[in-house]
Amino acid sequence: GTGEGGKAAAGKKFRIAVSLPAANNAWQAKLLDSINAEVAKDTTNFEITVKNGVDDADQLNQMTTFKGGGYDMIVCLPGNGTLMTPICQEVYKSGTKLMIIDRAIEGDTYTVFYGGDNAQCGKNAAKYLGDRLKGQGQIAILRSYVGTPIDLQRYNGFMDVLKASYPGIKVLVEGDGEFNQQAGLKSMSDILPAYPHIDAIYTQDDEAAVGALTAIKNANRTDIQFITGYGGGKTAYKFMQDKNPLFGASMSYFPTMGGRGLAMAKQILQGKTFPKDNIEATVVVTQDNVSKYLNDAY
Amino acid sequence: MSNAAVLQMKGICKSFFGVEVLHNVDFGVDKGEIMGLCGENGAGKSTLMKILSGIHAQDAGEVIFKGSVIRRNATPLEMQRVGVSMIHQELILLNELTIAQNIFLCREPRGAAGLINFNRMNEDAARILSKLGEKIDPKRKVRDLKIAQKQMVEIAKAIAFNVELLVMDEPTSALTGKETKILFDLISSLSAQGIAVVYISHRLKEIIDVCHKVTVLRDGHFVATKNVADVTAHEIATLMVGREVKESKASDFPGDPNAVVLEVRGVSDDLLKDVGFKVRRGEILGFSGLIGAGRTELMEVVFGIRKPRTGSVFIEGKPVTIRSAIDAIRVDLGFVTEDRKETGLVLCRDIVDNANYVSWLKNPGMFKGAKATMENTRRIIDRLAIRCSSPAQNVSNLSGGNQQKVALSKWLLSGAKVLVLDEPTRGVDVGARQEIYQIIRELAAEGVAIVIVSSDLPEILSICERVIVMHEGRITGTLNASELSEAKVMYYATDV
Amino acid sequence: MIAVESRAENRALELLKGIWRNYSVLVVFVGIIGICAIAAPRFLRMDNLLNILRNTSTVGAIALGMTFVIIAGGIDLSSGPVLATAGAVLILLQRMVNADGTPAVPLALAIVACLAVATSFGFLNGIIITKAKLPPFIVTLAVGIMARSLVMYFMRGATVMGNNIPQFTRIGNGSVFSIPIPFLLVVGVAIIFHILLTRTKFGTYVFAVGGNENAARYSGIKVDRIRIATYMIVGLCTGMAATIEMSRMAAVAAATSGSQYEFEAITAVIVGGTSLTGGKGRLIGSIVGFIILGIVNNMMIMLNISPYLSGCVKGAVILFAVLMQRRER
Amino acid sequence: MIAVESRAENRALELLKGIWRNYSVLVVFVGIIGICAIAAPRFLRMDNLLNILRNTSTVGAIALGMTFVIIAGGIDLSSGPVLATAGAVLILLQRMVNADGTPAVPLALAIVACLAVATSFGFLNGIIITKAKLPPFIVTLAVGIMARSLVMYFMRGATVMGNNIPQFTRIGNGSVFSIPIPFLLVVGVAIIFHILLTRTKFGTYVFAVGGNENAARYSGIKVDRIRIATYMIVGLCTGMAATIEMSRMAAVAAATSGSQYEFEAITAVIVGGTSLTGGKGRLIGSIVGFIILGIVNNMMIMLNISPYLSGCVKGAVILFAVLMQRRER
Ligand SMILES: Nc1ncnc2c1ncn2[C@@H]1O[C@H](COP(=O)(O)OP(=O)(O)OP(=O)(O)O)[C@@H](O)[C@H]1O
Ligand SMILES: Nc1ncnc2c1ncn2[C@@H]1O[C@H](COP(=O)(O)OP(=O)(O)OP(=O)(O)O)[C@@H](O)[C@H]1O
Ligand SMILES: [Mg+2]
Ligand SMILES: [Mg+2]
Repeated sequence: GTGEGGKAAAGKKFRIAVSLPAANNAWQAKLLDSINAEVAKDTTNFEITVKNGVDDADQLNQMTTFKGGGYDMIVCLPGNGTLMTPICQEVYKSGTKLMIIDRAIEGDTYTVFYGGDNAQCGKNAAKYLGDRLKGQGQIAILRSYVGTPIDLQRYNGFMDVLKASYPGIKVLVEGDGEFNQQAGLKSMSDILPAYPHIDAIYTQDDEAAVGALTAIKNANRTDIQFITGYGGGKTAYKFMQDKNPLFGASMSYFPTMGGRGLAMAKQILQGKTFPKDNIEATVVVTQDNVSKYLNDAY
Repeated sequence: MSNAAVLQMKGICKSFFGVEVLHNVDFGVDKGEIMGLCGENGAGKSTLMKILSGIHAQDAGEVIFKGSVIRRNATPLEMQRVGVSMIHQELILLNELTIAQNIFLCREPRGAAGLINFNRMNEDAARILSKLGEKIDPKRKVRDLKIAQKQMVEIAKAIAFNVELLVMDEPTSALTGKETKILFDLISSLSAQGIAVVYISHRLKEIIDVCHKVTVLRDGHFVATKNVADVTAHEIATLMVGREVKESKASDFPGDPNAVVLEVRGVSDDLLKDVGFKVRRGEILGFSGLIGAGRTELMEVVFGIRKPRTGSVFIEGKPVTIRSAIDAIRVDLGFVTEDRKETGLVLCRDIVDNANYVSWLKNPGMFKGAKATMENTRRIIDRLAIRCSSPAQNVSNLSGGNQQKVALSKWLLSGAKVLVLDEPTRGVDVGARQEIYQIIRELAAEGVAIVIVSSDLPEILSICERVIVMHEGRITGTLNASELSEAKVMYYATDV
Repeated sequence: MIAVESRAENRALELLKGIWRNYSVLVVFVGIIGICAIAAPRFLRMDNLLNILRNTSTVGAIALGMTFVIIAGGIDLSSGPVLATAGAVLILLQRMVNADGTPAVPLALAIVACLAVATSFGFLNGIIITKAKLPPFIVTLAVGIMARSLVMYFMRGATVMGNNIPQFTRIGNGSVFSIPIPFLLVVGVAIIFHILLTRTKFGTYVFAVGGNENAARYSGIKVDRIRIATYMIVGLCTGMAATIEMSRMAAVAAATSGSQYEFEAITAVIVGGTSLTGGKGRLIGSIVGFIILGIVNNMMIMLNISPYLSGCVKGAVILFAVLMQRRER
Repeated sequence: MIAVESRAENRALELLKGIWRNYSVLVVFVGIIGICAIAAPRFLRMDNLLNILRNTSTVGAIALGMTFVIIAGGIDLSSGPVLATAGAVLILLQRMVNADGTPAVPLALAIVACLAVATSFGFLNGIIITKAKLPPFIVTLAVGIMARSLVMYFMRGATVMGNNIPQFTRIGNGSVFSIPIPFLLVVGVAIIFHILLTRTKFGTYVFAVGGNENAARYSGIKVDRIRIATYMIVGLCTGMAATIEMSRMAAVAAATSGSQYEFEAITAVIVGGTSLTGGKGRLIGSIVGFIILGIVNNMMIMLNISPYLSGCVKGAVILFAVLMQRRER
């Protein structure tokens, strides 16, 4: 609206509050960096508060604090979309503009959504794996904090396509990569002796994939053809740049969406219009196209 | 047995971890009777009474109370309900609760809405305490009490309710003459009301003074029950130990009066007022006084556990600074504390460890030296006749007297030049006590200066060559063995 | 003259010391509030203060029960997972609807079920600890791991939305005379518990059991029953916390609901001056303790402290608060 | 005749009881291995067993040090964050290169720095606990929160790659005579520690301090120094764990490295029969303890147990192992 443009002209700043979950892994840390970089770009027209919640309840508390804080827009990356739904509804109904980043909430009580598509990336991964294995083979899966919403989206997307299109591929075992290298390493090193023949491995996180690769290298296994990652980790991308045949592909899910989302939020306040739902394109990053995405990596 | 029997225990057997500590013991008490129970440390007195009060279950035998057989697994509360009350050897008060709460634990008076009636409870507690000659505020936490006051609370707790049989397991070991007298008057009046009392003590004079009969145990076996009128303390001791026990009286210090090893000058703090004393090579110096006179506090100052406002310590004429126990150990001081459970022993460790802590500290090197350690331990077990299944036995499983010997052994093995013994025979049986006295005399003969703090006057009389009497933080008199008598000590102790 | 004066001085000093000994936690509390008010003027706004009280209610409820357990010489590391389990039961019952869309299970019944489940976990903890004579630390840790695993298994790890009806969400989000309902609930329970702890036999026995188990046993106290009861109390409180938490979110996350709450609660209790060695403690301390923790979290936002550094501030405040506590003796 | 026989029987029984009392943890251990071998035949393969040993080395190293702290009556909840902090120092030093690409800091020096940082944290814990007389639970919890926060702040929460050179990665990934190097390191340290605990004066004092602090003090033992030393030992062990962990990945994750390791280590120590009340414990127990935990994790995969249910199994095994332990007395 025009009114808001006038507000900026009158020397008043737009106030934005950003609520994030705990920055307890590399992806979240890079997201925070990209948001802070966007915050620094324009401090004359915008006053932006960025907060990480310790856990779901803490993020809820934060959102409650923000709700009464007189902000022009609240940007929320819900640690758990379902849990944040009621407070998001309240914020939306109170008239404050609400942008949801990355993880969807239930229903449509938000102004605009900007995010990736975890389920689609999982589907992409299933397609990539299935095609490379020609529909036949045995695989292992490293999940990402079993039971959390992201894990379920990435896992269910993958399994849906796998079951529907590649019935010849058997899932031998599932471990937990916990979004970090150590867990990926330990989990995979437990899996390898138990399963003498594995054709490929689907991991739901690049860091965990890197750990898994170390385990495979240590075990001198030759049966494993390739592993796929997820996200956009620097180390994983390095493997692909170096043409390491073991690292097949990584499903893009870039933390830079944080900065891009905030940029969109600013433009909305300045009067630009966007569709309600904005989904970043999903890419299967491989040795061939990895050079294009190095700046998004974390 | 007479039909007045309140309690009969028949053929009681009890073992701990395969070791039999009670063997077919018979024991009985009549209505209104005061029954002494004697025996060496570890003879099984406490164990027998714990079976009676529902803390342990006997392996065999039966307990008949007021004519009915008590079931084997009766709980302490059930036994309290039928009228058995026990004062335990180790104080079992709750430090964070008030005196009144402790006295009425489990039997709190209820008021409105089922809540505790604190007013009544405090009033009742104050009344019971005043019967015992104590004027402490029942709302105070037990934590802040001195050990003798705690003992009085423990007694109050046992007599607060209608009892028909009261067991007192060494109630006077932490008391001085004044409180002991009050307690004895109380016991007599209870007896006159028809209440039976079992009185356990290592102070045989007390048994003679207060009891009607005495039962003697030895090594878990019943030895005899005698009318007190028919025996002397000496005879009881002989029954307990199974051989003659010799008692003796000290004489004046025969050594060099100028060979002062330890001198303490001008110690003052909140309680102590300009206290000083000297002790010479080979001398046995006693400290007497009433509870709270400040004797323990003075020794803690000397040993570096407590910081005084003023005061200085000299070892062989040279001033030394003692800021912690290790400083004291370095100048060859030793300190057997009055509370072995709290400050003397690490109960969950074995005899070897407890006996060697100080000597390890004194010797150089990082390793313990398994062989030398073991030899030392065996030697000290033999020398002090510590009754144990092996040197690797946990100290917590030893009887009180044997624990006391272990606490002493730590300092004997370390070769102290001055040894401070605070209540060295608390809870120690007559036989062992004479053994400890003998050891003390031997140490003195070897040139060790000995300082004994004791509330047991006969003990002071029988071993000390010189006695310093304290009253409320001040030294009120010094007496040589030749001029020593109970009356004189009491005169200075009460400072009339 | 001089002697008299110095005596009067002494008496004043003694009085001050007495106040400090009994109310040091309150003094620290007022101090922290003062510092906050100066550092961030918006801190003292009524809505902010009420917000803090609402936010701390869940951990606060657990801390109340935890006080009993800790005074009795125990500890409960299973509260977080138990909260998730009891919460899951509540949500699953509460979301069941009849064909006509009305709730199939009355809300009250669902809440009672939630409380019962949580209390049963407390009972389970207590039974294992007392009957198998195992250390509470490890038993409650293991039971917690198992509870979390069970709720994950039955809910396939998912986050489940409840029936978002006003009667339900009002419990956690509503206010009475602008005081948050959850805080009122916690205060109500705290008053009852305070009476229970200080005025009843049971309370005395809790102190006795934690102070000296043997002494308690010799005095005829049924030590095991008291222990079990304290674990059931913290279970009940966790059930209450679950009700509040679920009602605020109208949803339960199998994997994350209540995670780390046990540590927050234990920290609150210790900050409040109750000793982990058992035998002593004060309920009022725990209340102040959890509010202090809530203030710390709130101040991170108020002062816009880097999220990475918030742990530093929190750790420092905890240490400071406990340090002030200990000075009492 | 009969009496003699029954005596001989008794003696045999006593002997068995003696074995059980002293080696129950080993019996439980062999039992668990037997069950595993039957349930999953591949479990007993050499590569799997060696893998378990390698994977448990990190937590194992911490558990060794934790045994000292717990015997002395303390606890350390800061190990995980301290591992991350020390690991970060190691990686940051180790990745510095000269203009010509050679490492700027010798590897040995980087490792020494890592050990020193971890030991300093132990020293810090010990100093606060002894000098301010605060409870170890809360002090180490707070120090842990602060350490994690610091490493997050300085590394901006990111995962940082080290210099992936063979000398470095060999520490965590290499083998000697096919025994994993990290396990050899842990065993080496365990042997030294066993001697330290059972044959030296220091070891005895650790037991004394945990058993009765006052008596230890009255015996001339410098209680505070012993306490501090135990915290420094667990710090040193955490530094060793950090070296192993960093070397396995040649990378450190500020947010997740070492997370929850303190609980794994404490659990291992308790499963190994050391009591949280202090004054007693055995190092060999802790070793068996951490290997049991490693086996449990391994068996989840071997038996392909639903990841949701793995917590149930783990909790049950912990309870079972501790239960067997306690039966000893
Ligand atoms: N709980 C226990 N576990 C193992 N052994 C015990 C236990 N209680 C007592 N004993 C042993 O039983 C024996 C008898 O002990 P008890 O305490 O009855 O002796 P006592 O006659 O009261 O000695 P004292 O005069 O020293 O108090 C001792 O050898 C003691 O070591
Ligand atoms: N009037 C008092 N009020 C409070 N505490 C006291 C008082 N007198 C002594 N105390 C404390 O009680 C403790 C033990 O008393 P103290 O050492 O003075 O007595 P004692 O002569 O050794 O007698 P006993 O050891 O038989 O009680 C000391 O630590 C001292 O600080
Ligand atoms: Mg006894
Ligand atoms: Mg004394």
